[in-house]
Amino acid sequence: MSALVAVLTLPLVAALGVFVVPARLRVPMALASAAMITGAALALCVTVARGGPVMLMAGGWAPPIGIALRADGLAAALIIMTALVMGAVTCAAWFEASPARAGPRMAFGFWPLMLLLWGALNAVYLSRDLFNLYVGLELISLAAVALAALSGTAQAFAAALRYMIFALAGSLLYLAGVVLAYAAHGTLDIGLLTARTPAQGDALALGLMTAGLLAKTALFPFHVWLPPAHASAPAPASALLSALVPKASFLILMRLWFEAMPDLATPAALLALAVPGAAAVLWGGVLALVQKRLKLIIAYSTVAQLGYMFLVFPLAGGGGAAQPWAAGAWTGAVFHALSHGLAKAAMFLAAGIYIAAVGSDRLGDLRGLARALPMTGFAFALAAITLMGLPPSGGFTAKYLLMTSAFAAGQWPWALLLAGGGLLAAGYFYRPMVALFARDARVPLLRSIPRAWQSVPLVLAVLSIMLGLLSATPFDLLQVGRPPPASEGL
Amino acid sequence: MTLTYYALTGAVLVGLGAYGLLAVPHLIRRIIAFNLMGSGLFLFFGAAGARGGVPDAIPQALIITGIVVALSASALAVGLVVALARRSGKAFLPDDYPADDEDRAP
Amino acid sequence: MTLALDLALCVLILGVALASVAGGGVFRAVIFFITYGLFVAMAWARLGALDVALAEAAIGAGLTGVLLLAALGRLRRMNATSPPHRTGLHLPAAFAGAALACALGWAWFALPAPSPPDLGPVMPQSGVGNRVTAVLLNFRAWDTLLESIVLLAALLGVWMLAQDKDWTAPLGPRYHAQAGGVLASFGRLLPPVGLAFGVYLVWAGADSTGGAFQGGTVLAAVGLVALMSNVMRPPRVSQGVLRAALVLGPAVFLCAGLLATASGGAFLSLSPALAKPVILTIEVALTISIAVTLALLVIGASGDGEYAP
Amino acid sequence: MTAALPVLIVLTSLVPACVTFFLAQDSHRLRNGLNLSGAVLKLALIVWMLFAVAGGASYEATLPLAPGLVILLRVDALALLFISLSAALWFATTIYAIAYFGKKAELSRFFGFFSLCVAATTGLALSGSLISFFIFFELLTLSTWPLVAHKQDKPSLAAARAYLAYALPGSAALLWAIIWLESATGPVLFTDPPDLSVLEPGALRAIFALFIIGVGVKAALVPLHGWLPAAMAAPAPVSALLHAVAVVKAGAFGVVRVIYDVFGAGNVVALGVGWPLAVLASVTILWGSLRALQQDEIKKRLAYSTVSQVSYIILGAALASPLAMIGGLVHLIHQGLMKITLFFCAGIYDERAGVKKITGLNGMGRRLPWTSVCFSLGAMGMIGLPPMAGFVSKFYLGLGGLQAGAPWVLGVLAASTLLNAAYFLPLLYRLWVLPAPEDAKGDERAPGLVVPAVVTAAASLGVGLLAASPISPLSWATLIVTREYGP
Repeated sequence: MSALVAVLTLPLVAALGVFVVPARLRVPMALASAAMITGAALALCVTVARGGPVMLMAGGWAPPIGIALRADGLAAALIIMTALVMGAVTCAAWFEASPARAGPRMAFGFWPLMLLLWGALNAVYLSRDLFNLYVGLELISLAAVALAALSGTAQAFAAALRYMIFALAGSLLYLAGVVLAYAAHGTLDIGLLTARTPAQGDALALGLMTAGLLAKTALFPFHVWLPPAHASAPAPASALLSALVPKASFLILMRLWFEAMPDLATPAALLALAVPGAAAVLWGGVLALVQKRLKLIIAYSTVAQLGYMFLVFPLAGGGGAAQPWAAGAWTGAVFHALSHGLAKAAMFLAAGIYIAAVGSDRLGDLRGLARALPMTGFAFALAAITLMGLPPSGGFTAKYLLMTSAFAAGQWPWALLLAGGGLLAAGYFYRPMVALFARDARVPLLRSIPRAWQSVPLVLAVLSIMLGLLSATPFDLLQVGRPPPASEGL
Repeated sequence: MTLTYYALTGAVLVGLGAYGLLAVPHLIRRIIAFNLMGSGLFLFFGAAGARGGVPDAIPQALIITGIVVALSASALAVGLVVALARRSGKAFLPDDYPADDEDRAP
Repeated sequence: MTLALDLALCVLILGVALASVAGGGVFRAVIFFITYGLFVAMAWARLGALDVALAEAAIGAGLTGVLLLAALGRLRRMNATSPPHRTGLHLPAAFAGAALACALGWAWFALPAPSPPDLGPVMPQSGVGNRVTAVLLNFRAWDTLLESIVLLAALLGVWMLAQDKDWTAPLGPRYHAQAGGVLASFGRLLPPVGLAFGVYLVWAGADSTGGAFQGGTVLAAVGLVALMSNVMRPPRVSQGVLRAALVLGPAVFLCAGLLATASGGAFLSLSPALAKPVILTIEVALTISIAVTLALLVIGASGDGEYAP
Repeated sequence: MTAALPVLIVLTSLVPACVTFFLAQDSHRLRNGLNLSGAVLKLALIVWMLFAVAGGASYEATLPLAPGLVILLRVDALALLFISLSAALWFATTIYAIAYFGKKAELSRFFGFFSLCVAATTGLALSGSLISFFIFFELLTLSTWPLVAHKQDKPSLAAARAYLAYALPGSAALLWAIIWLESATGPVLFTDPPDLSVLEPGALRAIFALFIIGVGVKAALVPLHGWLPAAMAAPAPVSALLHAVAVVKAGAFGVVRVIYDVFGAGNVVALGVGWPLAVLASVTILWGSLRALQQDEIKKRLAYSTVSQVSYIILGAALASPLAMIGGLVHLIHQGLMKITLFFCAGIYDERAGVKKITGLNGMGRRLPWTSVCFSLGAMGMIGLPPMAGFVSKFYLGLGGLQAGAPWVLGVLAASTLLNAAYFLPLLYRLWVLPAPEDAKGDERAPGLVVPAVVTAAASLGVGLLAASPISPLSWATLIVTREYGP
């Protein structure tokens, strides 16, 4: 069985499995399947890195009749990042979603939801079919909304509903674009659309799909649903929502603008994508500065960090795609997505440990916790370093690549934004750090936190740093099957 | 000409649904609006697929899939509305999320 | 003449749609929406898409309508307050809606000549005669597999909305049908008829109109009536058989796909010789899961009955 | 071996750092043994390399991260000058710190970050390219912050915040400058100065200014010096680290690298950016001294003295004449030795006699004689009395000023010497002349504190007395200038 099919189906099989099996088998099964899927993801990465992109025609039918799936370097990198985050979340949830701590409801439902999300994410990373992507996105949205509502408070329900309204509106806008594309070209395949005869309605189709995906990616000003939804979910769920879910819709945006319809990427359109990104960096950063709860700070930081990714459009898209710097910008944006995923998951899992330890995530209640839980404090600090883009971390590599491209492209204001955004990040992560490392009276912990649990966020945070120290390997992986117009450079 | 009627009806339904999804406060109505928007879009798609004389089977299959997906989403949304109402007594969204409420984190 | 008929149907559709968005009263809005669904089903029939018409009538109008009515009933019983004021978004929302409608309208006239992929040459290998079924279960089986999992995800999401204290309670509200009343008799009469109709839809779907989703919906309706008339007891999440029934369809579908891979073919591929029996097996399994899932989606999470009269 | 050696030198402090983080608080012997053996090993490796490099050997190691983003470690004479200083002082400070902290809590964290700081400094010194310089520069910032905040009381936390508030924008400016420059010239290696003609002179001046802002924060160049006096809230070993071993030195070292290996002395003169920097350095020298005069806390006075003294190095680099450069480079060593002696002594006065203010020093010479002798030697060196180390630096700087056609430098040096005398001599007067108060107490029964101070004081005396010998820092600085930047 090829690694591609395994990556695609194992999470779904596992989700059905944990749904059916009796309670005592649930966690062993989830752990075993997480290990197997991670192994399959690794195998897929190796295959892609060695032998180039892997194609699969589902059902043996080639487009336009069937659905094509393709693992290129970008998909493989996101799949392995997802596997690492999911693996860590599985370990954390082993402690946090146990029946004794979280009740039988969460102990039942978290596992299948997590695995369904995993399967849906992998399906979206791999799919080359616009409608199939829609179904995958809907599966992601439903699982994500359910995860956001999992804690069962009125706030969580309200936040999940608001999330759902944005997600539904976004899906339908995306679908409207898909409908127009099919009606005009008789195909849904990204590869076939690249070679289409341009039609009048293409710009509208691309615009509608983009608008829908922006709402799902929570790009400013569509970000309002994100912080409450991410902050009111249980911590392992927040980690999944913040680290992984927005990346899926962003990936589709990249596929559309770089692969399906690169001919429509005019400078003005690309700028229109990046300007809200810049606004997100600043506005998300400013709002993160004034929050009083740790999870809200982390969630607003997600709003800000997602903004950076959109710099890829003016720096590597359209006519600029053939320029030497485009490869750097393209890779830099993906590097940012990867390192943000690892670091943000580490942060939310750390927040989950604090909430388990003191029952609150208000900064005032976290004072001095680094002394009682030093590994967690260290993990939080390392993750913050990545998110600030300080060396030597994956975030720094991303920032370096993007800044270099910005200068090379003569678009230096983006470099200014990257530098300023890093300082804002330093500002908003400074407050929780000071609270954690304060020398106040010893806080009595509600429960002791096993060392194994404490080490979970640390492993993720160290991985986000290692991504910077060992960035040559992922860099080479990302070049596999990079969209043709952008591969002229470097 | 017939197809144009249905396509334009679909287009208007999409607009109407989008308006409802954004502006109507009662959450059950928002779910209705979402369904209108979806089915309007499908109508447009169906009309477009029927242009070749013989109806194209692919749009039909996609629409059936879309209808089922829309039902799944509606069901979860309805469940959330009922759950929210049970917890807060409201069938609408409080205007703004209280960023710094007194509730402890979950 | 037919043109006038189509025009009238379109006007009706738009009228009830408008009424359900902007008319007074949420209950009336739901009724308008169900009516709307029936009109749209007629429109699909006019467009020559009978499979879609059936799906729209059964799922779009019927099941969604029941879902909304049930939700309204629950909201009423818990005395949920309606919004105190209108939101301030009306003007921008109206503008956005109008812009969207105009854009789509413009796009219709800007569409180039249709160039659909030609399914004719590949139909013989698909194993079924109905093109829509061939697309759903063979050419684009991966979509359908994911879609069946979407349904499961929605149900799981609904279940997770229960409160912790209610988790082990039976799903959905308690129904009290009067013994010997209309509902009780209906509940005894309908199931055999409905069951037969549902099974027929699945069977017919292979070569003419119908299929797993339409058939599953009919069966779900049968199940709901049986529940409401207390012919059946409401199930609990803890029942292993129930959960097994829910995953049966996707599981069989996945197994078929993986077996194809194991025997050297592409994932989800069907050899023309085996296509028909395999598709029928998948359809039967899917129908069972879809029927149970849809019925459970309507009755909601456990503990939703605590406010029932 | 040629690739492994620079990596090994970094690892001698990086490995103890990483291991120390995971040690239990009470495993003192293991922790101390680990750090001390790391320091000894590093010194040994450096001594070996000193001889090899003097004989013409070169060492290089690379770790590619992404295109254009390569960590390059390379040993040249300038790098060796800096790491010899920091390795030797790290050793002394480790002994001092072990004695200073005794068995207080949070020592694993302290020594972990302390060693990490030294690892960063070593990497920074050995960096062969701009981007690896930046990476270690940032690592230094991050590892210093927990040390400044170590006491976790209000002043320490405020100082730590001030440190970050200055350092992070500084880093942003530095990164900005690097990427701006490299986007035009390609990756900059120190062995291979970039071709600057591709950029407009205006852009080059702006880049130079950004570089100076970036490294100037660490070098405490006025007006970017505010964090340094605040940081005196940290424990004495940290002050030693900030003022002598690592941080401000890294800033000054960065200025030297930027002027000589990135822009090239000729370009700096041609662009006309050398003399404004020299003026700024002179202003810093005088301003630091004037502010030192007003302080009545010993450590604060020493901190402002550092602000002033470090700019000698920058002045030497900015004047861009060979003799001035020798003066600047040799002051890197001299100031380090003298200032660490002074901070060691200040720490002893505080720990052993409870004295923080200069008024408490009255009559201390008799009570704490070893400490007071060391302190006096350091202070006289700072003033620049012949034949102390400070005199050698100032002598070369003065000659360099004349060589560069800037005789006003002599005036600056004279004024600074007078001011130095004005803020140090009263201390010596109190130590040795004024009588001790009735209730004075204090002793020196802490060899772990006193011995390092004596050793560094002796060294600072030695490098002045033996300046003419072939193994002195002066000879090494001359070698650097003639070999690498000479005509």
